Amino acid sequence: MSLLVSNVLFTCLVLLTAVPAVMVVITQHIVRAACWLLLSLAGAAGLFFFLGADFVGATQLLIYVGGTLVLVIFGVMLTATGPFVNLRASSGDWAMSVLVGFSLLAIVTFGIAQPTWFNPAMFEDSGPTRASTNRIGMAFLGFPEENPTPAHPAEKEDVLVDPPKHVGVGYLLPFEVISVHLVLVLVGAAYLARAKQRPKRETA
Amino acid sequence: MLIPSLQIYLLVGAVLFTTGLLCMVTKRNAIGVLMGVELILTASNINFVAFSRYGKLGLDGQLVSLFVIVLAAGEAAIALAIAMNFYNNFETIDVDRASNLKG
Amino acid sequence: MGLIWVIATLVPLAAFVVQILFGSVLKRANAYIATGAIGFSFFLSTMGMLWYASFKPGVLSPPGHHAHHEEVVEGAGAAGHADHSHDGEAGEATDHGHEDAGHDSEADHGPVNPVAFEGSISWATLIRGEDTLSKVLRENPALGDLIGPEDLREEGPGVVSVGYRIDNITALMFFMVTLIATCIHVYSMGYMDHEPRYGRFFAYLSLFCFSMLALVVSNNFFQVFMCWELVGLCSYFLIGFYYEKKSASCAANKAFITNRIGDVGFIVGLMVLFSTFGTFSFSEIFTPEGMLNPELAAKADTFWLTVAGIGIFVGCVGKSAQFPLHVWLPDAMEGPTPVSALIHAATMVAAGVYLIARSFPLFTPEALLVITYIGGITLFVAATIAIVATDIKKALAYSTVSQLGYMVMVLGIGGWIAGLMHLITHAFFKALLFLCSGSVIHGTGTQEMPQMGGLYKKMPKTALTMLVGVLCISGFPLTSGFYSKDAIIAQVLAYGESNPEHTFILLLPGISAGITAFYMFRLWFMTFVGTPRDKHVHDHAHESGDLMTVPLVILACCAFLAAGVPWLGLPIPSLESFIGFGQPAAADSGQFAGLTARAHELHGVASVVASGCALLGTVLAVAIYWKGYLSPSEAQRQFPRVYDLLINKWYFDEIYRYLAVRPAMAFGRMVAWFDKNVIDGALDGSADLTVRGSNFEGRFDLGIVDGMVNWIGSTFFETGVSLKRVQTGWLRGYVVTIALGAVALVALGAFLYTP
Amino acid sequence: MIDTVLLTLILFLPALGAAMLALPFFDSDEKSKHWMLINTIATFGLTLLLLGDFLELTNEQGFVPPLSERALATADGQNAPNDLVVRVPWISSSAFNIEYYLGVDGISLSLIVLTGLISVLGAAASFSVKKFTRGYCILFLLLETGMMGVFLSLDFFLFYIFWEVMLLPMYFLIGIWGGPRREYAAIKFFLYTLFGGVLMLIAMLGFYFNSDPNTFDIIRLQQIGQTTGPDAPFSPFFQRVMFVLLFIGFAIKLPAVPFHTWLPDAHVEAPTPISMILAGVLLKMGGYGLIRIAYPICPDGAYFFAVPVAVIGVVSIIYGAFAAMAQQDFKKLVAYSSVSHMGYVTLGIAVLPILSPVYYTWGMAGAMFQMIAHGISSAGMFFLVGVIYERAHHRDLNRFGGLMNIMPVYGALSIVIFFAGMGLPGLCGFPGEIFTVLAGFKFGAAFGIIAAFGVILTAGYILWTVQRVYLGSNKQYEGTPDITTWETLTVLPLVFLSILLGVYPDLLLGWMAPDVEVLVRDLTDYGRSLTDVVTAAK
Repeated sequence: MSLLVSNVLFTCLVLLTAVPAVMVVITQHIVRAACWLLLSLAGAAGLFFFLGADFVGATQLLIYVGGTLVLVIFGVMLTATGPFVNLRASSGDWAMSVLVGFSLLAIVTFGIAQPTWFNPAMFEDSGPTRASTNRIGMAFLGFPEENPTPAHPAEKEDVLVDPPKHVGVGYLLPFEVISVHLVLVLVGAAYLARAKQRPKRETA
Repeated sequence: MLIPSLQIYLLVGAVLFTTGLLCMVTKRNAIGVLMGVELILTASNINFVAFSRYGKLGLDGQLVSLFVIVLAAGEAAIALAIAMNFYNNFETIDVDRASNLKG
Repeated sequence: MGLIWVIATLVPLAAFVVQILFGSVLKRANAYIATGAIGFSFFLSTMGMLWYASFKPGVLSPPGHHAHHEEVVEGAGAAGHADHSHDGEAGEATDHGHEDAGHDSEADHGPVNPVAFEGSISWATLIRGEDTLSKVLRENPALGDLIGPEDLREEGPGVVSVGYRIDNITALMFFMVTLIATCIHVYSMGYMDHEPRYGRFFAYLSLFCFSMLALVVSNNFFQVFMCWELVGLCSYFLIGFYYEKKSASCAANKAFITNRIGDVGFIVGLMVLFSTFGTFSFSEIFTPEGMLNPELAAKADTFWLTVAGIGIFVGCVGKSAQFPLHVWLPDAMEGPTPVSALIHAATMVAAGVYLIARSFPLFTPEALLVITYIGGITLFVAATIAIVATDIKKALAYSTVSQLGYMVMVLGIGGWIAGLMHLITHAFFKALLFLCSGSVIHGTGTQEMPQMGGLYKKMPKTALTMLVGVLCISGFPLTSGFYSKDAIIAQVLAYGESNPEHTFILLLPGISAGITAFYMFRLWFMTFVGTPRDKHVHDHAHESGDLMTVPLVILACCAFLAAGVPWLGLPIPSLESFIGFGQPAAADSGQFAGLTARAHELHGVASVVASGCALLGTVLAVAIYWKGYLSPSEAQRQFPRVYDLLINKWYFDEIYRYLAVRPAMAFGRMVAWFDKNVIDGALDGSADLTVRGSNFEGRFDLGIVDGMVNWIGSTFFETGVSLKRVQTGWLRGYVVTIALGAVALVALGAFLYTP
Repeated sequence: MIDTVLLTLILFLPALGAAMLALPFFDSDEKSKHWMLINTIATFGLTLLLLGDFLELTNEQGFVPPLSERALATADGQNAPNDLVVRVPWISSSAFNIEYYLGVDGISLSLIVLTGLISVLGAAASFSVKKFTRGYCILFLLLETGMMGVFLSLDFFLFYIFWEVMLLPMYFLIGIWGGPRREYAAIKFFLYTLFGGVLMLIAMLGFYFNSDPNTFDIIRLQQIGQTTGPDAPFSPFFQRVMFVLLFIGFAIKLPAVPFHTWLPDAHVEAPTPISMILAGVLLKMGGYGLIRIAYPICPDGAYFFAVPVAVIGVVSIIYGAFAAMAQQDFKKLVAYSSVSHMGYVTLGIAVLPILSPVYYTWGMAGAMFQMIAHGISSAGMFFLVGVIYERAHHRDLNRFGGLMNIMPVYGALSIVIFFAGMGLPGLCGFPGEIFTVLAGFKFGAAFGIIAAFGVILTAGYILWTVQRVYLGSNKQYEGTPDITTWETLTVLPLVFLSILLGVYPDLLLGWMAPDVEVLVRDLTDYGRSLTDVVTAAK
């Protein structure tokens, strides 16, 4: 992939991520906002790919775009009745939030523009870490990469390595906890979302 | 033409974050707010992954972004469930009217 | 042998105790106990007197040998030390010592100093045992310089003792008191017969007898003072005997308080003696021959000696009813008449004179001059008031005051013998007169002379015995009063010769002798002769019973013969010689040197003067009150001012009321007011202030301290309340806020960040 | 009986009795009262026993060894047998040096016996109490322990504790069983005494921290105070300041004139037995404190302030007498007479610059005698007033009269007691008065003479009172019952003692005077060394 192609692609991806995000904010129609969000999240996934985080990008597409967003759209559909489709904030709110948002953006941008970021020693491009699921799984188990900064990571990919000697604290346990948590959350969400008799308004 | 670099990623993250924030603030619809949250989470994910590539974070950045994605899914599920309940109970989805718990 | 007198003194006390304790059982038998007791005392004192007189022939030497002796033989009392033993035995041992000494000095040198028996027991021991240092000093006075400066030397009375000292005037006084008291006890059994508090009366009499006798026998000033107060107490009880009557209780109070005023003087005298001499004992203060102990005199300056003398004299002024404290005695006539006779005529009031005689060497010339003037004023003032008195007892009371004035005055001019002689004779005839007046009162039921008259036929015994008394007091020849008054006038003449500057005061005895005769005869005439002025009283009148008349007769004899029988020329000592035997040297030395002898030479002139004055007064009385040549009411009209002055008793009572009594009461009220309002007021005020302060503090507490705490609390609360508004429930607002916070935080960091 | 037990028993028997009154056995008023009486009688018996023991201490010279000698012979923590000094460490941890330290000499012994006697009589007089009898009895017995403690203690701290212990029962006894204005009187009494107590506390701490080693031992403090010379631990200035504090503290109790106004109120409102205790014992604590503490520990202050103190004494005499003369209330009159009589005590104690032990002994012994005599006569007077108050239900002097005929026995007893109060020779009031006046004259002629004038005023108000109450005739109280046998028995010991002490004062002086003499000698020795210093300086 030539540099130009990659640059053009990158630019497209950036725009694909940023512009729909802005559109999510701007649009007043909640369904449209959901659609714009879909685009933005997909753009983000593209960026992940571009960064070489294939697994993350795939997960992003699968879970976010495929799962979460569908869920959101379901929610939109369930609630987007009549007046609630176009709930507008007052212009004062707008003014204030834009002010705050932009100042935040300005600050962050200012931070990003700090010269520290250009220190290549600190933030050199370590190349795309085409982490296969194997490696990620090993990382979860706490087996670090042999070479933290692989000069040629491609050579080593898809090779089952011997278990490294040093075993650090991996992410497996958090992952398990989160998984169980996720299951519970989903069960809870199912429970909450379960259709039930609307309780009578208690007067007095 | 943009050349991929850490700053661009971070900038995209910043834009996403800001839009997410604005989305949370300006949307009166509870689901709109939820969308803002998603945007913010995505912004952080972009940052994590970007730092995973640039810098010495290695795979850890990607792993954390995985967590975030999973948690975002759970959060979305719960939030939607709450939103549904809210809608069922108050017959509205306007977060401005969800002020029963104020002091 | 002194024990005789001690027992004789204590018998009435025992009688008193028995009567008080068993009075409710004994009832009227009290009288027998009291009379028996005093009778026994009288018996003992007679024995003692005889013994005293017999064992020393010098006492019995007839008068006339009154040559003045330069050489003074030291009497047995020379040792004169206080015996600190705690029982009577040691005292008796001393007596034996005296006895021997007495026999040793039996050499017939004419009058020598009296034998004195002494003994004492400690009454209050402050320094246990004798302080070694003072003992050494007492034995070796020369060591004083070695031991330390004078003012730091340890000396002073460590012991106050009570004791007896018997010398001739003690013996004489004792005899006189017991004799008269016995008569009066017997008389009282008749006079008080119908009284409800019959028993108690005799109990008081017994107590009085004890106190009086103890006063007479005492050997130191302190004991004299104690008895002084005790006789005053008895006097108080007996004056207030009819205490249901307001006048009686008032009179009793007046007597006691007036006496106490005198007693303050006495206390001052005691204080001076105490602090300058360090002793109260007669035998230490006076030398045996009757001078002030030169050792002690050297320690005291004249001023304090004069103060001591005048102080003690003020005590006498109170007790002997001298001007200006004489006002209580006439009021004291509220008491039963026997009391008036015993206490307020014969004994207690004479105690003042006795004390002056006793402490004669102590008096400085200045003090003696004061005594003379007080006595002179008293005798005249009282005599003048007696002229117009209509109450028979009050007339006698003023007469008593006047006669006491005689004694005091003559003592002041060195007439030691004359004063004491008059004391004895007066005691008898005044007791007689009072008892007679009592008999009259008993027979008639009234004291007012204008209601009497012509009682001679109704009560002849009373009238005759009283006539003896009147003759005696007026100083008619051959009576005892003649001798004593003659001695007084002689002394006055002798003194006047050498001290012409005091002539004025010396005229008064002569004038008053006339006045005395006048008012006494006036009294007798108004009572017994003439026509009855009050029919009812006259009809009611009757002669008293034997219980009363027998003592009258005895007393009449005694009164007549009290001065002895010098006119018979028998070799029996007269009263004068007996007393003269004990005359202190001080009365015959110094300014009085040779005065006694000179007085003797003037006896002839004096008797003429005295008799002349008395005769004049008598004639006047006869002319006015018997024959009626002159009308007393006419005299009243002639001299209204004088009459007013006299009938109001020279306005003494009024003066005292306005100058002393009322201011004292007012001051008392002022003090009470001060106490209640100023001191307590200040206190309550400060308490109030404290309360206010506390209130303020409370408010401070509430407002500031508590307020602070509350303020903090409420601030948090209100912050919470105001912050509650922050909690809007406006979800989007929160987000804005969070973002804003982040922005602000970064902005702050950027602001603070200094690379 | 060994002395430790005896002294402790005297001190705590009443308190023990009070504690036992809390038992359910004492359910009736009668039982409580009888128990109180039995208890006080037992205590009084013990004090008599103590007196006997004391007299047995007499050595071959015929003296009881002075207290200081006996106290110093008693080593810390171990007692010499039967020397009537008890000394046990109490709060000795971290060098506080507080001891349970009791002892008697002639001075305190006479007051202890007096306390015992007056307590018995007070208990006997309490039989008319109706309200909360059991509480009354408990407080009464506690009060007795407090009084005994004050007179027995030789440790200043202990002394102070008992001083305050006595205060509280008194407060309640006046405040609950008193007359109509009882609360005012009780609070006044309490505050006055507390104020004095605080001053005393300051002085106590002053002594404690200036002594080396720090001690509350009164005997030791006396010795320190009487040390002369430039390196004496208690400097003259210190002594003077402490003297003023102590004097005010004790003068309030005495009471001397500017501090006396609690007395009339307290007396008027207090019930009869409490008045008896108050006049008979409590006032003596002031005098005792002066004699035992203020004067021996601060002799320099005593010399320095002799004239002002004597002036206070004389003013008290005259002022009290005048105030008494103006009273309408019988009890108030007696109360003011107490002020007047206690003035003699102040005067007698004040006259130490005479520098002659012989003469000063007259003053001091006179003061002591006056305290005892006043304890007897004033207790009697208050009791007699109480007797008539119970019958007439008022105390207005002007409304009485003629009681002598109506109640002859009562009248006769009253006359004796009142005349004893008047200071008549032959009765107990006389010796103390005359001794102090004589010593006062030696000190300064004016003091003696003015004090002697008090004699007239005393006679004035007493006689006037006697006249208004007993003499004359009165129909109003015709048929009033005479004094009962019980009441007669109560007052008879006082009458008897009045006469006995008046007739033969040596009876009391016999055991009291030697110790007074020792004290006086110490003080005059100190004074002489002062004058030596002065003359040397010249």
